[in-house]
Amino acid sequence: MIPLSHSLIIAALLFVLGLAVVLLRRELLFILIGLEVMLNGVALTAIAAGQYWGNADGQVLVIMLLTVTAAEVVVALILVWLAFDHYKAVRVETLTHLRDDTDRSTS
Amino acid sequence: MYEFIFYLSSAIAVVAAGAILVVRHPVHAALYLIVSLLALALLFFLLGAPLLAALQVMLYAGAIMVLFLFMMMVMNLRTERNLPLLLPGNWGGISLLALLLWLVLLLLLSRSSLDEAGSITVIEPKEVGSALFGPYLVVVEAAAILLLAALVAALYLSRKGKR
Amino acid sequence: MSQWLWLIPGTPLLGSLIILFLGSLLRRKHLAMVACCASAAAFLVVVLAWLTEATSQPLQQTLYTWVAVGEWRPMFGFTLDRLALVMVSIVSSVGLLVHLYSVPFMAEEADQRRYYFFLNLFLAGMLLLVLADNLLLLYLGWELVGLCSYALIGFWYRDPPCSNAGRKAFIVTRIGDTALALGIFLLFSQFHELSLSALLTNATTQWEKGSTLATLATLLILGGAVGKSAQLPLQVWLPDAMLGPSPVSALIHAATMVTAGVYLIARTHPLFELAPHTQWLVAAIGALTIVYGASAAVAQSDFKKVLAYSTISQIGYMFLALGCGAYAIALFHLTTHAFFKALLFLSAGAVIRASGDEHDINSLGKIGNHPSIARWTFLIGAASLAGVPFITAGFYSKDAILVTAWSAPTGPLLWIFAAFGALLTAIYIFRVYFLVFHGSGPRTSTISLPYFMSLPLLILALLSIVSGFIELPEGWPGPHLWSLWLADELAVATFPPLTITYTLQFITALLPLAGFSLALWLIQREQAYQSLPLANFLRSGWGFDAFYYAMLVRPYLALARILQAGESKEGITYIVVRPYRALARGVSDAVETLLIEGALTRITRGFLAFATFCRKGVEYKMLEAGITSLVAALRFSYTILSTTQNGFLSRYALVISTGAVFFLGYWLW
Amino acid sequence: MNVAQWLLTLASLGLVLLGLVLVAAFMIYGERRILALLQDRLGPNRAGPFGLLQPVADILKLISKENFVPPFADRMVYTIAPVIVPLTVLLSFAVVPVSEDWWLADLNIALLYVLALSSLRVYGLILGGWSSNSKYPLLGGLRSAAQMISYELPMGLALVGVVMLSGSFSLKEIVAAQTLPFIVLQPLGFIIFLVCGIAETNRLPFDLPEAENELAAGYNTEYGGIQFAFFYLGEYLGILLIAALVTLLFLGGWHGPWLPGVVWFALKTLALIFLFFWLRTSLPRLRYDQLMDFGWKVMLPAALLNLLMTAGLGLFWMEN
Repeated sequence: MIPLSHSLIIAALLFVLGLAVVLLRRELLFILIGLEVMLNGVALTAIAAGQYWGNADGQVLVIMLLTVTAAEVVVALILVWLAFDHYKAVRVETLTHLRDDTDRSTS
Repeated sequence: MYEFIFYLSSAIAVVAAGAILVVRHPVHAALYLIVSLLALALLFFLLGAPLLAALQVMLYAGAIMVLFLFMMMVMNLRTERNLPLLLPGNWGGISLLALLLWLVLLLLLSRSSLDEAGSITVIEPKEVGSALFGPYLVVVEAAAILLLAALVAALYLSRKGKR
Repeated sequence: MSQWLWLIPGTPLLGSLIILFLGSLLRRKHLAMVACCASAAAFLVVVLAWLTEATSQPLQQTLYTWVAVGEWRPMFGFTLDRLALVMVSIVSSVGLLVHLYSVPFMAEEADQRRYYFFLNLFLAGMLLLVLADNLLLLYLGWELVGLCSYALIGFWYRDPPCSNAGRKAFIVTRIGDTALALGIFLLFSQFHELSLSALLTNATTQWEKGSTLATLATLLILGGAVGKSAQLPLQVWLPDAMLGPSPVSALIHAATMVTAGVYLIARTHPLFELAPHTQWLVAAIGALTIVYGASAAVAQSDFKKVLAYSTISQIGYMFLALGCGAYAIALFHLTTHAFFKALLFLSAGAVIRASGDEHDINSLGKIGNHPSIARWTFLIGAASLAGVPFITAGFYSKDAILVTAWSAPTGPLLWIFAAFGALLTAIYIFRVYFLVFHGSGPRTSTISLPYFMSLPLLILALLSIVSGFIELPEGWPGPHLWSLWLADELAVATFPPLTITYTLQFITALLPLAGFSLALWLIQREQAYQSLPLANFLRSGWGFDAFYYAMLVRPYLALARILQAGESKEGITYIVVRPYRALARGVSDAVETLLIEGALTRITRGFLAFATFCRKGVEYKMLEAGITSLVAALRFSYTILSTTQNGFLSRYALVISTGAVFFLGYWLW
Repeated sequence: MNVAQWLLTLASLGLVLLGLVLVAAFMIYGERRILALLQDRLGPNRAGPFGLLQPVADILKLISKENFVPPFADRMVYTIAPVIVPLTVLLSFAVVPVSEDWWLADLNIALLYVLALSSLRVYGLILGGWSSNSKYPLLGGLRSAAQMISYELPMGLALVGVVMLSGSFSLKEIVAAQTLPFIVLQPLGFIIFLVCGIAETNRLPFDLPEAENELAAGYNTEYGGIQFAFFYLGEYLGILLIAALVTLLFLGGWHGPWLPGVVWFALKTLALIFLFFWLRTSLPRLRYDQLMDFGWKVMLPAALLNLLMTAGLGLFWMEN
């Protein structure tokens, strides 16, 4: 059978890879996908741990995770779409509109 | 056989997740994510969570990722310029990730109690259901409210022109 | 009976929900009908409670555990003891009458669904507040009524003053609500319990009299009560709240919500008895507010504002009674006041509506075309408010307060305030009555009120008279039903010796008559004294609004402006240079004027040169350098700090993850 | 398991696959003949007796055509997409029992498995549409995505009623529980499931993704040869699957008097397939907004109502 630590290592790898996508890629859609990968890592952790202890709590947690993901994805996708519509770009470098412009106030 | 399928599908899941890091087109990234999800669903099944395996495919791959693809098709994105990942600006992130991975592996490998291989107990959908509508009822309600809120937010945000 | 308690707040809530969700399917008429039926159902349940065992023992109902946090499980539970029964009866009866009155009154309005939704929701919230058996639930009701009050004051929100008035009410009462919330937190942190009965028992056994914690807790609760009940110094919102519809003013801003503070203090009175200083403060606030409200009411020209200031002043009486430990009497005055003040507001609403939304009392008199029922009911209400002896309810309740105030610490002083207030009360209310109903306008009595408007007026008029007879003054033969009935739950008031009591009662009985004649004398000279500076001062509510504007709003705006000027040189100029320049100019001018006429011209010249040097040199050289370096330092730190706010999503994610990894590492070690 | 058992399993799997493909091929022939019959014409009757060899001719034609990938297409995805559709459907058949004794796998979450795979099928259409990198296929793909999401939900909800009545996700146990066919107990659920099933297979009147007269051929405009055959195969296998599922879930599966179970199962399934063809000749296509409105505003509330009624009645029945 599979030791718990192996499942957890796989989950950790998924999480780190997802985080890598979030941190290293610059497109909003990629960042969202990276978030999904991270969530999957978390889900695997929960399932593995839940099965290890032999109760349904881990699965309940993952069901909640699915719900939250669904809600998050819907809203995030619309926001990405609106950003795309407005700025004609989905790269995060171009979406720094909220940044306070250093040069403006020094004049 | 069981171990072989487990490690094979976990390898697929991890490799597909890694592929997301390097592919150029968002649609390809989404496809790799779907592959990763399906492999993960198999892992869930093998770990004794058949309900979650089915839900993972149905909800995640079947609904959430379809939404992703749908939006990508609506936006009709062009292929992005593929920046090299090893930019100077990325060194902070890469070192942080390495540190994180090191810490986690350190944690996992230092606990010998986690290495015991117990037998897999299959937890039936029925048990999950009674846990959901028993002790976790409040969480279900909260999730319902969250979904409602997301619905309202989506409706509001997608009302173009009227805002 | 006790398993039906939830129906009391439940039926108005159900009504409001029906109006909210199914309102679009209903016609206007039916909206009003649903709202009226809901409030009538609540009233019926209260009547049933009177008929069954509720009068003999407290009823208790626990619906379910509201939230469960560890050991602490606040229940969604109701308690109906006598104190609550009194409040519930007032709220549901006046609520029902106001609902009925609203039917013709609001018939022409466009947005009836919103109106009836909030009116029903208010009723539910108020009943919840009164019935709550723990402070958390009470706070829920407290906030609910605040919300409804805000929404209904700003009912005509397209009119900027109305929506501003709503906002003002919301913000000002929020100050009090925050204090109350802090008080609840304090009590919880001490006893880990919010259930009222357990809390009060714990407090009386664990805290000693006059302890700091008790004083602090009661002060915070008092803060909440002061905000909600529009007492000094948080009274500024109530006069503005009169921009809402008249039935709303009658229900929320006269009869029920504003007395929630009184109810709160009466409910938690064991705490207040542990803190004599706070209790004295309650009385002092009450006494001051009596005079404040009454004096401001004398000079008002807006019909409803007179009544608003009058409400402030009358609630002052209740606070005075609470502060003197006469809780039952405070509640007695609350009851009579609910009836006659609601009556006054509803009559005033009828008059205002009949005259085409005219609020100015002078113009109202000139129009002179008023419904005759409204005139008589207003007169009855006015008599009751003024406390015309023997025949009105207001006399009995106010008299009891005045008498019991005498025996409190610093009693005579409080009594003087209260008596002066009583005199002013008679003056302002009869002044209004004469100006409006005996003005110079042509008198035709053709206007008749719809049945639904006249019936509540008549019922309230009846109640304004007879509700006083259940508790005759101390030392008189006759029933003392009220205080005896409430004696189990609320401490019995102390009265001064009989001789003094009789004297005081005599004076109290004379005051309204004196006020009546003074009012007659005054309205002859209305023009003359209304132009006095004193009258202006009083009319502006003792200038509280201007004071708060200058003390709070303007500094806040100025601060905002300075911050807006930001890190630029102009901003620094605004903060540093201008005051310095003014100071330097002042110093040099002073030096000049002091020395220029002296004989020591040379020294003068020296000083002058020095002064000029101060002005020119320091200002333009040293100060310039100082400011420049200050600006540079600010800009430098700004540049450094602003890199953390570069709007770059990945960077934010990196920082967050770094923090997470750091904590993970820390935890591993 | 020894080698012989492995071989046996593989052989039976191969047999089932071949059988399914043949059934699909003859469904195409059957549809053409029935359509012709209903439209008062002859239909294909040249190849073999009664034209029975027509499917063979069709298959040979499609295989022998050139497998052309347009230069502007996304090559990898374009090649994978057509395979997805028949693959997911074929995989679903693994848990479909034909009679009490004839079944491949009895999974205790069979119903969830079928639903999961059917929700994956849409990827074939979406990706085929997208990877063609051309206007009409993209629109077809978009439509199929929206349609799938809209109709999957009421479909799943309609099944919950069946699951509640039988207390199991296993198809065998569901059939075993039907002493009375569930169509009697769940008429609303039956209708919802059937309508959504038609929508899931993109048949008329719900064939918006491939609406010929608006979108050329929708998602498979660019496809030809064997890849087109895959899409086609997937569509007809889908019809077969839905018909089999309806039979199992609502019509009592292999239950029936006198005849052996397999025959009953086949008869019921064939009748449902005939219904599919019949609908195609009779109904006009919906407009796109009507389709979405119908899915969200009629089917979903109806499915929820069905769920609520089933739960309420079940509770009532259990307590008494």
